[in-house]
Parts: sequence; structure tokens; C-alpha cells
Amino acid sequence: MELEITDTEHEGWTVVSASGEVDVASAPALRTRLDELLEAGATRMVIDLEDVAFIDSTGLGVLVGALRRGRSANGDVRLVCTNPRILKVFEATGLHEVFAIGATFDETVASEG
Amino acid sequence: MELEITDTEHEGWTVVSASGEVDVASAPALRTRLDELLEAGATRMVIDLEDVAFIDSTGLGVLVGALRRGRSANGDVRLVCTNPRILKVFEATGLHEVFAIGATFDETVASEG
Amino acid sequence: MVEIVLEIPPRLDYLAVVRLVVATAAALDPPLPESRLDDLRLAVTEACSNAIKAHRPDAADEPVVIACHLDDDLFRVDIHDRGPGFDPDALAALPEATDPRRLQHESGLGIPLIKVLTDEVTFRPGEGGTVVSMTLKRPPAPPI
Amino acid sequence: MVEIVLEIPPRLDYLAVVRLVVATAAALDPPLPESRLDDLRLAVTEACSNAIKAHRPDAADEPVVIACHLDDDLFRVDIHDRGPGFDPDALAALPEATDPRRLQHESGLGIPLIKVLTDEVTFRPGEGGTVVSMTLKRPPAPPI
Ligand SMILES: Nc1ncnc2c1ncn2[C@@H]1O[C@H](COP(=O)(O)OP(=O)(O)O)[C@@H](O)[C@H]1O
Ligand SMILES: Nc1ncnc2c1ncn2[C@@H]1O[C@H](COP(=O)(O)OP(=O)(O)O)[C@@H](O)[C@H]1O
Repeated sequence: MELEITDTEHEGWTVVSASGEVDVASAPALRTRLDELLEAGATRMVIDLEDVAFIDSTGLGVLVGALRRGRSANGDVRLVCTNPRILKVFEATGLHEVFAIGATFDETVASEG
Repeated sequence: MELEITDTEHEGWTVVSASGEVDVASAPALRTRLDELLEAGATRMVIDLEDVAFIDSTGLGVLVGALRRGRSANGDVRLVCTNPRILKVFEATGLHEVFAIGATFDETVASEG
Repeated sequence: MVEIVLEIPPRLDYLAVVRLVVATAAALDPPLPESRLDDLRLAVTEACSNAIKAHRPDAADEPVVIACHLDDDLFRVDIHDRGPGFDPDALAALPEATDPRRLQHESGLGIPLIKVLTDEVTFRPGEGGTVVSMTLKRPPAPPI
Repeated sequence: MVEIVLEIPPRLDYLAVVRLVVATAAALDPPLPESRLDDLRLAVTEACSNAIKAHRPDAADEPVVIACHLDDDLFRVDIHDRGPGFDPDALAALPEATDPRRLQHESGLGIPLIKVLTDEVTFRPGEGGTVVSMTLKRPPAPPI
């Protein structure tokens, strides 16, 4: 299962949707895309993980790196995720306390962050 | 993927629907079910392979055995199949000339047999 | 050349795993086209089911070995059992489809199918058993 | 006890095959429940990606070996690389999630994840490298 990445603008946020498996083999493509967007000034980002079937620690690391860069530019990186298989990985690593994670775009952008 | 087998009566034919993979591991279950039906007098049989994703030579052998028993009791065993992946296996073995194969129940029971 | 090897107990309920591994290996870049993957899945099932059936009962602790070799132009899978061996050329042909006696035969389609579905197949004795080698041509890699 | 062994080249693009094989083996009767299969897929990905990264470049022709052992009550997978080895107890812990310094760390989650996701994990030196052994309990077989 390949990883597909698309992005679009929505209400002042850059929404990046990933679909497929984010593992050590495919994560570099996600890192490159997020870096390009951050570089281009998209520091307020919502990453939609609804179509992600699998994520490993390298995939998580890419998200952490994006969050650091976004925050250090006074932006933020927030997540949309309801898949219990993916949420469980955030909980197993404590990263559910690092990221704002909402069930929808509206919920995640409305959260305290 | 398990093999599931159901049967029903339709216009004087016993319609057996198989779903899943018919291979050397699962074919004995199909053979047992067909034998029971033939034993019980269901010698006019339509086997619906529309939901079969895979069939191997043991699965084909089970169909040949049912055809022999059906015909020797003055009945017949006909097939419903449109999946090119399955039809290809009948063609590769010449069994498309042994069985009446139709795209629908109506087509296969209307054929010369 | 890249090699992916799978060892399984000589039991028919592992065939689904074998199909999966071999097809996944053959789908690596440059992938076999979908219809050739179907051919491969079936040929491997036939050869591996023969290998499992031929495996000596007293060698039940030793695995059936499925080795996939990925070359630039060829995908080869070798299936190695610990059985008595056999002469594939000595197998009797099945009656024609139009011959009523065809219906007497519920078995014997495995080797003929393997021959039709692969680009090449060889059978040779190997380490206490038989090695069946099946080759399918890979599509050319796209130019860089 | 049943054993299924997979050998792959030390390359990260084979991880999807590894996940598939290990999860298929673990789904054999009595199958691990779906949520434990998820745990296993991730733990195996982490251990195998470490193994591939640790594998010595001059051993690139030798495989990373993934061996699944199916016992009555236990599913165990051993991952064997040809790398320099390491001391898992010497790894520094990551900062707490609430510590702003947490964001400085993009790596180092693999071993902690493996520990959380499996029922037992051991790391030991083995034949020119490391063997990571991960065990998950299998559900009891239904009474006959
Ligand atoms: N690996 C093998 N080792 C020993 N004998 C084999 C092997 N493969 C095939 N054979 C022999 O060849 C015969 C024909 O095989 P095949 O065409 O697959 O049909 P079937 O398995 O239905 O009999 C088998 O019945 C078996 O006797
Ligand atoms: N099989 C192995 N062989 C050698 N070193 C290893 C192995 N597995 C893990 N390590 C070492 O442990 C470190 C921590 O691993 P891990 O927690 O998976 O995080 P990461 O892989 O992101 O660094 C690795 O960076 C590596 O130095």
C-alpha cells in the first residue's frame, strides 16, 4: 500500500491528507512534503490521518518534527484522527498529549492546541 | 480467506454458491457439501462461482467429480462464472469444454449442457 | 539479485501464506502485471501442494522451502521438498475434454497447469527431495 | 511447535512483506485477536527496521531472518540481524510529553513501542549480530 499525500487550503489552515501506510520506507516522502509546505510559509497545518491504515515510529517522528517547526514559526500542526488503531499508537507513545487531535477539521482547529 | 458455501432451490435446480478461495485446503469442505446434496437427490445443480476469488486444481477436481456423479444420475452440474481470473483457469485446463458455464443462472440453465 | 525465502511446515493450511508472500515478492518493483501474478499464485499453489504431499512423514520437522529470486528480467521461485522425487515426463496425459472418460479424472491437473502458467519450469532432485523451479519474465524497468 | 521463517534482503522496502507474513502466521488457528495483530505488526516493523539499519554493509548479501514460532500458548517472532549489537538498557529515556524538549526528539520511539506492544521482549547477541525476540500470548484454543 503506497502512501499518497495531498494538500489544500481551508479557513486559513493548510490541510494535508495522507492515505496509506506511513512507515520508515514511506515516511521520508511525507517529511519532504511537510518541509516544503513549512518552507513556503504554511505554518498552520492540519494533518488528516483518517485514511492512514498504519503508522510507525518514523512516521510519528516526522509529525513531531513538523510540529516543532510549525510552533517555532508561531504556527501549529494539528491532527484529525478517529481510527482507534492509529490513536492507540499515539497513546502508547504519549504523543496524544503532545498533539491536538480532533475527530474533524472543525474540532481540531477549535481546540486549545 | 475462508470458503463459504450456501445452497438454495431455484426453478428445479439446486443452486450452490461458493465464496472465498477454493484450494487444496478448503476444497474438501466443498466436496463434502456437494456429495451430501447429490446423495440427497440434488442431481440438477448450478454452482455459482461469482464470489470465488481463487481456484486450484483440487477445486477443479471437486467440480469434475460432482459433474460425473450428477450426469451418471441423469442430472447435470452447471456453472455460473464471469470472473476472467477464474474463467482463465477453466480455459487453461480445457475444462471450459467440459462444463456448461453461463454468465447468469438463466443463461447456464438455458444452455445445451 | 535479491532473494526472499520462506520456510513453512509441510501442511496444506500454509498455502495461503505462500501465495501471499510469493505474490508480494513478485509485486516488488518492477512488478509483474496483475494477470501474471494470478498465474504465479496458481502455479505456486500447485507446486507447493505437491511438495507438501510428497514431503516424507519422517521429515515433518523439516520445512518446505520457497525461495523467490528477483533478477533484473526474471522472477524465479524454487520450491524444495523432502520427498521421493518423480519423473514429470512419465505422467500420463489426461483424456481430451470431449472424451467422456475425462470425467473419470479428478486429479492430475497440477503439473499441466504449472507448464501453461509459467514461462519455464524445471524439476530436479535436490538435497533429499525435489526442487521445482518456476520462472516468469519480469517487465522491463522503465528507462531512467 | 510450528516454525515459519522469512529471509529478506536488508532493505526497508521489504518491511511491508514482513508485516504481512508475520500477521498471516499469527492469524493461524488459534488466531491472535485483531488488536493484538495490530500490536504485532507495529512491533515487528520497529524491530525489523532497526535490524535492517544495523545490518553491516559488508553483510548486505546475508539476509535479515524473521522466524515465527507458534506454540500452544505463545506466538514468538525472532528477528536476527548482522549488526554491531547494542545495549537496550543504556538508551536514554525521552523527555515527558509535557516537557517542551520532547519536540527535539524525532526518533527513539521504536524500543519503547516494542516494550509496550508485546508481552515480552528480549535482546541478545546471536551469530554475528543481534536477535530480538518478541512474544505475544495466544488465546486458548476452544475446547474440543
Ligand atoms: N514434488 C513432487 N514430489 C514427488 N512427486 C510429485 C511431486 N509433484 C508432483 N508429483 C507427482 O506427480 C503427480 C501429478 O501431479 P499433479 O499434476 O500436480 O496432479 P495431482 O497432484 O492432482 O496428482 C502427483 O500425483 C505426484 O505423484
Ligand atoms: N538490532 C539492533 N542492532 C543494533 N542497534 C540497535 C538495534 N535496535 C536498536 N538499536 C539501537 O537503539 C537505538 C534506539 O532504537 P529505537 O528505540 O528503535 O529508536 P530509533 O530507531 O528511532 O533510533 C537505535 O538508534 C540503535 O542505535
